[in-house]
Amino acid sequence: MLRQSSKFSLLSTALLTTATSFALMGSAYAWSLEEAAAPYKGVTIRTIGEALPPLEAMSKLAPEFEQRTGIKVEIEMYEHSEAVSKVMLDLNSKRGRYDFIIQPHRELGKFVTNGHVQPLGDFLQSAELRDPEFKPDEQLYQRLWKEISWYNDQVYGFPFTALSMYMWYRSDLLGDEKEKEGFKAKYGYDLAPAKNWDQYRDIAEWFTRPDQNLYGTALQGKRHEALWYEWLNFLYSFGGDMLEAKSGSECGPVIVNSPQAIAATEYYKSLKAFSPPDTLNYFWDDVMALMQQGTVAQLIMWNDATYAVAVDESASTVVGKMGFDTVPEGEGGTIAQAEGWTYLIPTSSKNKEAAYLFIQWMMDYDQQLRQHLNGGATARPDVYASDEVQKLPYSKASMASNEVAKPKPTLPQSSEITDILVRELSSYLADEKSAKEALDRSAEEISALLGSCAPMKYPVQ
Amino acid sequence: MSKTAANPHGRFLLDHGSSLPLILPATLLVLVFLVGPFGYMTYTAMTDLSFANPDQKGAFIGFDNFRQLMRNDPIFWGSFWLTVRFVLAAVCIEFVLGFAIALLIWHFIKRQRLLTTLLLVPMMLAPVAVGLIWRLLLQGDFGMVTYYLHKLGLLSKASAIFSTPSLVMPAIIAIDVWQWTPFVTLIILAGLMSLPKSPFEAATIDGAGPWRQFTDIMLPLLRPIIALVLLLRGIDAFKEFDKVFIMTGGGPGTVSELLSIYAYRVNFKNWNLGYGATVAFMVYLVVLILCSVFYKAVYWKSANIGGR
Amino acid sequence: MNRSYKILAVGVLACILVITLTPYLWMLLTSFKGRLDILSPDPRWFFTPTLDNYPAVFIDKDYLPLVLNSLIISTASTILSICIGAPAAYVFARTDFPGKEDLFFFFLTTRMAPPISIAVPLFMFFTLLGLTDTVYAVVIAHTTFNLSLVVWMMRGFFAEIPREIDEAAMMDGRSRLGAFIRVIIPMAAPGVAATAVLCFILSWNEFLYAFILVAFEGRPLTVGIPGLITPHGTLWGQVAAVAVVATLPILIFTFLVQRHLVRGLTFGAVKG
Amino acid sequence: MAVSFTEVTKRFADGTTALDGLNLKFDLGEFVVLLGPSGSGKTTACRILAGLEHPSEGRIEIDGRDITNLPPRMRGIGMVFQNYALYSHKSVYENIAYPLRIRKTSPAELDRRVKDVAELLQIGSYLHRRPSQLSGGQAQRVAVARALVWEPTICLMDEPLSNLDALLRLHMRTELNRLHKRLNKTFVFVTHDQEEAMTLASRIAILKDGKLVQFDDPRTIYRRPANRFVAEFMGRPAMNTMDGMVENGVFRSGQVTCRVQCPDGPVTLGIRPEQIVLGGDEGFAMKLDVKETVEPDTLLIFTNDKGTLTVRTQRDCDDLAPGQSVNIHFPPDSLHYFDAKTGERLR
Repeated sequence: MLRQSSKFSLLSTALLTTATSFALMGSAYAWSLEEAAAPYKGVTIRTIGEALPPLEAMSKLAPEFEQRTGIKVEIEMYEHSEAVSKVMLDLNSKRGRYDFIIQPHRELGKFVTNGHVQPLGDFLQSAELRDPEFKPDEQLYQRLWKEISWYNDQVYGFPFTALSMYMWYRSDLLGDEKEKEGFKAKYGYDLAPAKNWDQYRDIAEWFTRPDQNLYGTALQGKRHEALWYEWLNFLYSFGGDMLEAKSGSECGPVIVNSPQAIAATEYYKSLKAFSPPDTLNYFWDDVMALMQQGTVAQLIMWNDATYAVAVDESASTVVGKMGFDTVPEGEGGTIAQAEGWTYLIPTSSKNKEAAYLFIQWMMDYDQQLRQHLNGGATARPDVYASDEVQKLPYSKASMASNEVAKPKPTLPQSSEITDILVRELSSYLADEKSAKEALDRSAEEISALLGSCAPMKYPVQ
Repeated sequence: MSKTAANPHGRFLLDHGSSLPLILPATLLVLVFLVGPFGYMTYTAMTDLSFANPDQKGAFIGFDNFRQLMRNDPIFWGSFWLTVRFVLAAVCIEFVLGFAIALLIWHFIKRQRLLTTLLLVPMMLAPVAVGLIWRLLLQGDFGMVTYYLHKLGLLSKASAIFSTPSLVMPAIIAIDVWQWTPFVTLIILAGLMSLPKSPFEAATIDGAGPWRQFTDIMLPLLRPIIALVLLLRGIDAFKEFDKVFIMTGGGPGTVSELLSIYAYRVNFKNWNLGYGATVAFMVYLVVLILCSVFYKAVYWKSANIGGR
Repeated sequence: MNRSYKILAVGVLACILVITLTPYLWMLLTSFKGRLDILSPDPRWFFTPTLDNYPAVFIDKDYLPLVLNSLIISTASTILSICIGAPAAYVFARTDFPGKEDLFFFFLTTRMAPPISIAVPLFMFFTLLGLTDTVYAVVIAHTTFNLSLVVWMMRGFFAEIPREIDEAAMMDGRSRLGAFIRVIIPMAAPGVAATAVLCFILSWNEFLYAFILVAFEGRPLTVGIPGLITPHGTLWGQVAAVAVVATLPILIFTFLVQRHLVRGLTFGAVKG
Repeated sequence: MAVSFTEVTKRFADGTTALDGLNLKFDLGEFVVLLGPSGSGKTTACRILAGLEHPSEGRIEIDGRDITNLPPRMRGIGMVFQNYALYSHKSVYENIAYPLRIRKTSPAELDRRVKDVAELLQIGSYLHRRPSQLSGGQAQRVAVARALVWEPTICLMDEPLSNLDALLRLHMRTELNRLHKRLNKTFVFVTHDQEEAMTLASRIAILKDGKLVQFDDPRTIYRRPANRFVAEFMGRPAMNTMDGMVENGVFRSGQVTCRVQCPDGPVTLGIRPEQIVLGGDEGFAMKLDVKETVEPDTLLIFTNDKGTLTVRTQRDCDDLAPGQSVNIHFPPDSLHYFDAKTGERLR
């Protein structure tokens, strides 16, 4: 925890200075979007992102922006990895097709170190462009913003979605009197949403009843990034990490094979026994479907996917029967794995200012609220605090989770690190090797990949 | 017979001058848009180019990548041998099954058009769609095929295909067999239909029973067709990507990490393009050598296309 | 005796046909199911059909233009492949020149490299030429990669036409090119049709090059399919709807030229 | 010691009837030629004997043993196919050896037999070649060698010479004749060429529309054709036939007039071109239409409103020119009489 706080102090000092300067300028004269956008009237800006509800919401909002500014926004929607590949190809060909992009923050290091994206400092200080009402250093979850959109203490964008994972559980099952009775008789304490991992496993065991087509939990065990995302929750919570570094953009010793990490990984696999038989074939899609079908009692899942399970009756059989809470507590405390998609402006963009104006406008409370209510995940606490959002059954858990979100590497090699871990974790789940072997191997490869800045803290004998 | 005797008009009909404009566009297209990128790839293979790592801007490093690949990349070689085993298993099963079905149709069915058209369906579907269909069918909880496998007791209730490492490759092979056996059937069937009758009658008269006619007459006569089918299927199976990627992503662990999936990760996940090009080059080289040996040895000698 | 064998054989073939077609049938059914029916643990063969998936993907998600894009790309690359490949095939079928078989083999080898591993070099190359994000890029790519197929198939078809036909046409006063276009091509029409259909199908089904080389607004149906697999759940019903629409033209074409297609696929190794 | 077809009928799936109650019996050791125009059923008869086709009705016997349902390999019959049907993927040696290999002949015996038959057919020097490297005549010999090598009792030949050029055909014909004399096996030879039939056969079976029309030695067939069909089918040029009326012992048909020895009424008269006599006082006059020289003979074609009359003569015809009127005489001994309606021979 010491490491965390020291980083925080550094960031907040930097922020404080910028904030004051913004405030000074903001009071100078009245700013309006129409005026600021006047020079760019008639321009068309193009962006790309993952085909998900928040992006669809954005495409519904864009005409409004066009009406006010005369700037047309074209939105390209692709599948997750397609969106990433398309951007990589475009940035490296330097064609400048996209005026701004929406990308997972993990990619940031690649973009920044190769000079593909524009720092936003100039825009934030520009009197013409900067909306004085827009105060990211006050209005956003600071930790999430730093995690998602900053690199090497420079700001490159704002969160498009600030995602975290938390615990989903069936409140109807956990609240059932008969279940409570039986559970207490067996485990000696009251059945309630899990507070720690032992309880989590007990509950999983208790509800695993294949004959009733009910399982305690479900792992996203397919060889897919989803596996890594889910595992990170366990890793962090058990007090482990991948690199010993202060921020995502920093390199540091490899600690992915620490005793904590091994314990987390072994615990993670132990849940396989309480998961449906096909659990090694699941990624986010399948666990969603299982939850919607009411086959699973509890699992760790994304906050932005909650809507389709907890609210959408056309897709879910468990509307009204769901409860949400932060990831159970472990040795490392209560920590959630945070992920986000971020707005970025490529250096090859031909309409950077117009793009900035649009992004800034999208970050407004009104737009954020509408996006959030359509299945997004805002980075603005004030949006979470609104009545409409509070009505959603999962808002509390989401907010709590956002508060404890933890960064992860955004180095240029981050996707390769992910790839190594996905492969090795999947090997472990498939009984090809032990947890230690898998993590040792990962550590070796990651250390070799990152070079001298990343020695192995737990060398393999 | 000498070549001139077999082809008395060859030179008269199209001399070099008049054939050039006919063949030029194709050659140019291939040279520019295939040899071009291929040359680029070959060059890239000798650089350290990476889209991810800012320190690797594409410096020329000679054969370092090749050395790394040959000596120090167990995952590549694991994928390589897995792919070889996959190709052998899938193509052999497809061949035997496809041949048997072709014989059945040839022997018993007179009106084949509708039947053969319907058989074409699986191979005409987009690979992306095939992968998704089978992912849906074999999903452990709501997959239709899984349900019946469980019902029939062919699969333990407590397991599912893609979560059981030992079943993953057999399932992938089975799906490949599902998709491509009809292709083998149709081509072999076309071969059977075009077989002359008289050698079989001669063999009947000579006293050969059905089995000896099959081994002594039919198989040798179908040799060019068989070679063709094996060649085409072999190449395609070697390139298999979409289905497996969508269904398993190469896992669990590395049990289904075929070469193309490995190549995908190097290129599109790690953006390690220099090394990716090296992998591509090696794969191309292996396939090329196998094919030319096969092609020269078996196919070309027996099926003298166009050389009449 | 013979009769019972026949019944047995027909039975076996019927089973094979059922196995072959069931997945497609299931996809068809899925496209008319709601999400709860799709995810039901026991397979639902009978259910209340819904037409929602089709408008949901083609209207709401605006996938309708993708059908048109697919058509444009496939048609253009097919026409180009035939126009460029057929003359080359004709030369291979009719002349002998040193290195002919090597050149022919070279055309064939262009199919051998796994697309996934040459996709990036191809992209970089097209960027160099300034062609990326245009329809031309993918049309050229598909044409190049289908060319070997055209040359291979058409060579077989042309070889079946007696040389005397060429000679007769030339005696009638046609030039060589004229003889090829006016006489030989029409005679090989079924073969041309089969080859064209195969090119069309390959281009229509192709994913990777289309994904990499074409801009968003020009992307074909195959590239649109993965967009329906989201962290908020795979939209199986819509995936199935797209797959059904994507396979319809293929099935129709296949049926029309089925006989020649099979013969064409054997690349002239089968005569008649 | 005989082969017999009894009431053999063959109907194909498409409805055509290839054989229609065929009855035929011949002795072993004969050289039987099945002759007929295309579609007459001769090939079908041959294939039924071989066992390649199964008769719809009727019975086939060899030596009184019913072989109708016997598979081909149990019949002891060898066969030469029209297109030779050599195994293109085997060498000449292996082609010839194949029937022996099937019969599990010992290697030494096999080699001896192949070499013997190859020598007999003068193909000993080609044994290592592939069928595609052989000329038509050589391939033909290989096919015959393969059919004979295992010494079947009967050797069937289905138009074996029709794919050879004219000169080679004559040569092979002689060879086959010699072979038959030497081996003393039963040869059943199918052809549509009457000249081949005449030169090879000990007996010719003429088929028409799936039925046996006549089965006799070549001389009888030539001299006493059983009906008008046989008469017109055999001989080059074909026999002249004319429909006419006999009144008071005189036959008339257009300008043709001659004395005949048959009752009054309609009759079809036939006479072979080579037996017509030119000049003299008897007979009648006709106008010469075309003159063709086929050294040493000359063909004269006369035309009138009822048809044409062909004459083959050895006499010097330089004095004759088209348009000229020539006197023609039919010697009474050379005349054939056929029923005007049925075409059957009258005497």
